[in-house]
Amino acid sequence: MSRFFKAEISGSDILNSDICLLSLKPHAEYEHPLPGQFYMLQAIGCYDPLLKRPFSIFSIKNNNLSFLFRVRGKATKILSSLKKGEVIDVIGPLGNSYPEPGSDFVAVAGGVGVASLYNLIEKYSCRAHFFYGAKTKDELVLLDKISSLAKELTIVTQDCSCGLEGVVTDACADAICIPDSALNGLPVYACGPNPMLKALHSRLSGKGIKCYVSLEEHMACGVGACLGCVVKGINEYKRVCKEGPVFSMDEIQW
Amino acid sequence: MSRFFKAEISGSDILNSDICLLSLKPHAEYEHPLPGQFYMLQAIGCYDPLLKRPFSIFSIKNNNLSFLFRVRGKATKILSSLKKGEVIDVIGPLGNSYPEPGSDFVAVAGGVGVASLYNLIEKYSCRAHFFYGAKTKDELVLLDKISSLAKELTIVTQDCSCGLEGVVTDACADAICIPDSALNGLPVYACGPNPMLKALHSRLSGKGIKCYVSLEEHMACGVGACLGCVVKGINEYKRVCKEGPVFSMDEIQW
Amino acid sequence: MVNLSVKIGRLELPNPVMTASGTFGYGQEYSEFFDIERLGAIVVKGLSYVPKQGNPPPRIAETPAGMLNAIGLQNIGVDRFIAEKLPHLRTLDLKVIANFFGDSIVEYVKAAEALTDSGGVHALEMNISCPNKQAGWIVFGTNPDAMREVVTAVRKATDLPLIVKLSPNVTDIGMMAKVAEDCGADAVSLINTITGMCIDTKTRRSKIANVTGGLSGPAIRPIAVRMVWEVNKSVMIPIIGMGGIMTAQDALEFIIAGASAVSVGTANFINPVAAIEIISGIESYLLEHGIADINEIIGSLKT
Amino acid sequence: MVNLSVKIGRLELPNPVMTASGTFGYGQEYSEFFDIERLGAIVVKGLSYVPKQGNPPPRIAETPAGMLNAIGLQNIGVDRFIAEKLPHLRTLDLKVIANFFGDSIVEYVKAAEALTDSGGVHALEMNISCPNKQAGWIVFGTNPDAMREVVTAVRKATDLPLIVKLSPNVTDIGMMAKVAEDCGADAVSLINTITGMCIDTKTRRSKIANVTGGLSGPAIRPIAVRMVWEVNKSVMIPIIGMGGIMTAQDALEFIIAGASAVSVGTANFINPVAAIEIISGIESYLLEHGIADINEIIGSLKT
Ligand SMILES: Cc1cc2nc3c(=O)[nH]c(=O)nc-3n(C[C@H](O)[C@H](O)[C@H](O)COP(=O)(O)OP(=O)(O)OC[C@H]3O[C@@H](n4cnc5c(N)ncnc54)[C@H](O)[C@@H]3O)c2cc1C
Ligand SMILES: Cc1cc2nc3c(=O)[nH]c(=O)nc-3n(C[C@H](O)[C@H](O)[C@H](O)COP(=O)(O)OP(=O)(O)OC[C@H]3O[C@@H](n4cnc5c(N)ncnc54)[C@H](O)[C@@H]3O)c2cc1C
Ligand SMILES: Cc1cc2nc3c(=O)[nH]c(=O)nc-3n(C[C@H](O)[C@H](O)[C@H](O)COP(=O)(O)O)c2cc1C
Ligand SMILES: Cc1cc2nc3c(=O)[nH]c(=O)nc-3n(C[C@H](O)[C@H](O)[C@H](O)COP(=O)(O)O)c2cc1C
Ligand code: FES
Ligand code: FES
Repeated sequence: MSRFFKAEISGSDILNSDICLLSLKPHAEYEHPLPGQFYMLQAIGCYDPLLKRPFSIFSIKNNNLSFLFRVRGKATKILSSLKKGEVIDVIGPLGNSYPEPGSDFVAVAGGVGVASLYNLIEKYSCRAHFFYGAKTKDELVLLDKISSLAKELTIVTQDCSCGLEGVVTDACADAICIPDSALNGLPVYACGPNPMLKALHSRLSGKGIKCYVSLEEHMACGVGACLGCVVKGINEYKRVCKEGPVFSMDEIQW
Repeated sequence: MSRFFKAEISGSDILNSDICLLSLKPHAEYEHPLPGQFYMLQAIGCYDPLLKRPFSIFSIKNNNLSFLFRVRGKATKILSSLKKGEVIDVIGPLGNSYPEPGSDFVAVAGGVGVASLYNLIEKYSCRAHFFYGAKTKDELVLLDKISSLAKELTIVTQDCSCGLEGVVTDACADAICIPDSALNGLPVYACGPNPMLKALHSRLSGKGIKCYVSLEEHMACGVGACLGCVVKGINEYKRVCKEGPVFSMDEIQW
Repeated sequence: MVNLSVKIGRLELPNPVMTASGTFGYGQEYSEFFDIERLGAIVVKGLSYVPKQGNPPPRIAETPAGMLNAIGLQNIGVDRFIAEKLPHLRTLDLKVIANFFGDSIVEYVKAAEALTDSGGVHALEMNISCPNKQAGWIVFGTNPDAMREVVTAVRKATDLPLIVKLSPNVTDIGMMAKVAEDCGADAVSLINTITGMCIDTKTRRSKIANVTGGLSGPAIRPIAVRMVWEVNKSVMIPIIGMGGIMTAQDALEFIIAGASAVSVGTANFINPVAAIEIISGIESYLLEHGIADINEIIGSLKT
Repeated sequence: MVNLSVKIGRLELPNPVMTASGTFGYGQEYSEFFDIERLGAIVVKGLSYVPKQGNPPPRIAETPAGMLNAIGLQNIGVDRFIAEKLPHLRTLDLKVIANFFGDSIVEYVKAAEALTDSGGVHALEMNISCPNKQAGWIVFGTNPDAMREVVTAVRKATDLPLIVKLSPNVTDIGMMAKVAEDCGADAVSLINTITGMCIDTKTRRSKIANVTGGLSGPAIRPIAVRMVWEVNKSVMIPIIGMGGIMTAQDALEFIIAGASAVSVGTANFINPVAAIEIISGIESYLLEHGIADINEIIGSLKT
């Protein structure tokens, strides 16, 4: 059971606005991933793009690993255009995972950051107060499924095209910080673009709230060998692929 | 009507032993090629492989350009695995062409060299004494079609798995050189690996036979600009892509 | 409307995109693909006073995201260029930059003089990545003393804008650029190809007959951009950047690093209309970012 | 059966394939993907006498068929390496080559001494692509005098086989290798990364925080093979070749060009079992070509 294996495309759907849901059927026995872990994926056969790309595990069903990603550059474009039956290279599961929520919890997803939290709410269904934000309605995906898995779903868009108007971090922090909030004291799990996580930090830090964030950095190896993917921790650099991708908010210098 | 255009895969068949027949539907009006001319083909979107690859025009039917090629390395592998509807980059038609045979003629194909001569016998059907050689039977393709287009088809394999045993150049030269041969005086058109053409030269040179050969060299531009594809002519280097690919045998230093 | 015109010394170009020497012939081959008058300039295939046959084949080999070439500077010579190619180029509304080289200082000077006298050449680009056959085969472009001597001699021989094309096969390209500037060059261009080789393991021979060749294409772009940035810190004269430019984004990297103009080389082979697409891509970039004049972003890298 | 074992000075390797410094950690990360005892040797992440934090992120960027890195030589320092990593490595049947560097000659010597005394290190590889902070930031590996000084000092400080890892950012790598040989190096390894940069045109900043980074991967392979060939012509000591080796064929190019052994770097990231596949691919090549001993083809390029 190696964490380096080949897998076959078993499904590929383009959801709205450039977001692709890719399912893989591993060619070998594989290690079961935990929510928050990630995989390095790559189409085979050419040195451009050269490096594998990291993607969070989105879901595991019937021995299929699935990933939800936004088409941004070369590699995601190639991955999104693979046909059923084509074979790719996979390394994973990698990195740490979201710590188990002892109770109900708050989940905050910005854009395609939803990919990493989906597996968490699937595992701990009906326990998440889920805040899901995006610039606009078109970037929101799988609302039905998320709403059935979450205890409560709050949608926030910057252009007010769906749900509340504003940014998701404010909506979430406001909800937590109102006096006697039911959310007060619950652990928070967040994934999204860096500015969003920064904003969340500035709203929640010093309030005694346990907050876990899943970070992104450019990666080469994904296994801790190259030291390429570091973020600034309190005393030293931390590897996102090894000590992360999930960090307690107060481990990081924002 | 530009010689640089995009075309869509309209058909792709793997014939026996790694030989692919690829049909393209140009997205724009295109110039009609002559037998012996070639095109530079490339799948779009990645810098590895970097350069386009030259392929002789095999046939033109119903506004489809088709190419017959052997899968050798990266580029031919990619081209052979493209699916119907995918779009590639094309430059062509390029180079000179086989001079028009005034009469019946002799055609000598070694292996996938048949790709370049097929269009000639299609155009001048029932006029070719066709000699088609390969190492073994499995490398011979489209025998029915060739035999219906040629006046006469002689097959030669080195392992005697089909037709005569031996090398095609000997078979052809022997046939031309026997006294009172019907082939004597007919122009000869040849395409195949370099050692085969060399052998043909050593058998036929000095015998007053008009012999045209289609040569191969590594190409970068295909249009005469880079001077990368030269072969040694009698007095100076000649560009295969511009002065060729078809040369009169006595223009070349063998 | 944005301004795309740039100046290389006193040479004014309508836009910063030219075609690199040796990749665009004398302009004929690509004329059928686009109107070459739209180019910022054309740099012709390297010329020598005496015509050269070039190297035996195979002359090219592909490498990951790059290619090796050892054409061996095959060319028709300055005289035939002036007699056969220049008359047509003169009829065009197009800046013509003549790239030239020599086997010795005397040959460099003879070529420069003939090209200067020809009328119709707007600037000279000297390729100094050649060995001096008369002085122990030292490559002019990798030895500061040899370079000083040849650039000084050519500078005296021409009053055309003189561009010195630098070799990347050096420890300190900033220092080499400074030598060119000190000797009176009006501009430097970089990079020429990087020496490389690749081997056919079956035959245990180099894949090109000349054994080594020059590496070009996207593979070398990060090295070229770095060198432009270094040269930008060391000289005041304008820089023409090149090395693996395939798209407008790539060209902009060089411009931001310090290049006043760029040359498109290997990209022409892959996309015959690359140069034109790069010109319009630069224009779109400026419009998108609200920049009125390309000159505003030359050397604007934030560090 | 073919013989794959080679000698680097008096160090005998079971096969010619090692993993390149900085791409394989201290061996732990890749142990789960294959039995690292099958390697010819492991070269550990570059060590300094004093631990180093390294550069701020982003530290890596992808380029066509290559990558730039500016890790900034982050490492746990020689002492922690000896205390925490070496004990496990000592239990393995595996040659351990310690890659090290310093900010000054004193630091180089201190690191070399400590690693020599540690027991369990089979050879030292000195990375000289670092500036001398005490002497005007001259990079040891690009200045023959600075290099002579540091290699001589380290040579006196260790009796382990000493490999000098050359920088490719030089005009004449053959000459630099000769300096290393003259100073008593037992072998040279090459190439280290080539300095490069790439720019985000949106922000007009370098894509890596350190501005420049080191280019590695298949893009640089033709340059690396050429340099190995040049060094092979200029020195008698063994050469360890590296730079973009992805497959056994690539490794064989280096061996045919003159390398007695090879290092696999960036390839580990793309294919965690690359090194093992390369070992068995070399074996198949020898069998196929009826070559009984790898040593027969070292430097066997036909020209
Ligand atoms: C642990 C982790 C989990 C991730 N999970 C997801 C996910 O579930 N869904 C999703 O859509 N995205 C995810 N990402 C981001 C994803 O890796 C990038 O979008 C992807 O690498 C872009 O590749 P590209 O070639 O298409 O784009 P490129 O054009 O190459 O780059 C576009 C941008 O992608 C980022 N990027 C490029 N290369 C890398 C790399 N090697 N490592 C990390 N980032 C890179 C950079 O920010 C770059 O500017 C994750 C990233 C990390 C680190
Ligand atoms: C004018 C001309 C017409 C041709 N027509 C046909 C044809 O109809 N059918 C056919 O099967 N083949 C034809 N070829 C050969 C064909 O171009 C090569 O087989 C193809 O380029 C191999 O590419 P690759 O990436 O698959 O192989 P690679 O692994 O890259 O190379 C395998 C071999 O292909 C050759 N090759 C590689 N790159 C080039 C290049 N840029 N130009 C030329 N040769 C190269 C070399 O001999 C190389 O050793 C023709 C070549 C020329 C010059
Ligand atoms: C086939 C070929 C021929 C070249 N001939 C010349 C030449 O004659 N003179 C010259 O100065 N540079 C020559 N060059 C170098 C290019 O002008 C350019 O500096 C180099 O290729 C890097 O740019 P690129 O990566 O965009 O091709 C040649 C390059 C190639 C690929
Ligand atoms: C992420 C990374 C870190 C590296 N760290 C070191 C190092 O600490 N010391 C060193 O001598 N070389 C270091 N190198 C250089 C490699 O050992 C090797 O020389 C270079 O990458 C070329 O080989 P490659 O193309 O196979 O990677 C590093 C390379 C990479 C990619
Ligand atoms: S990606 Fe290599 S250490 Fe994290
Ligand atoms: S391929 Fe460029 S001149 Fe023929």
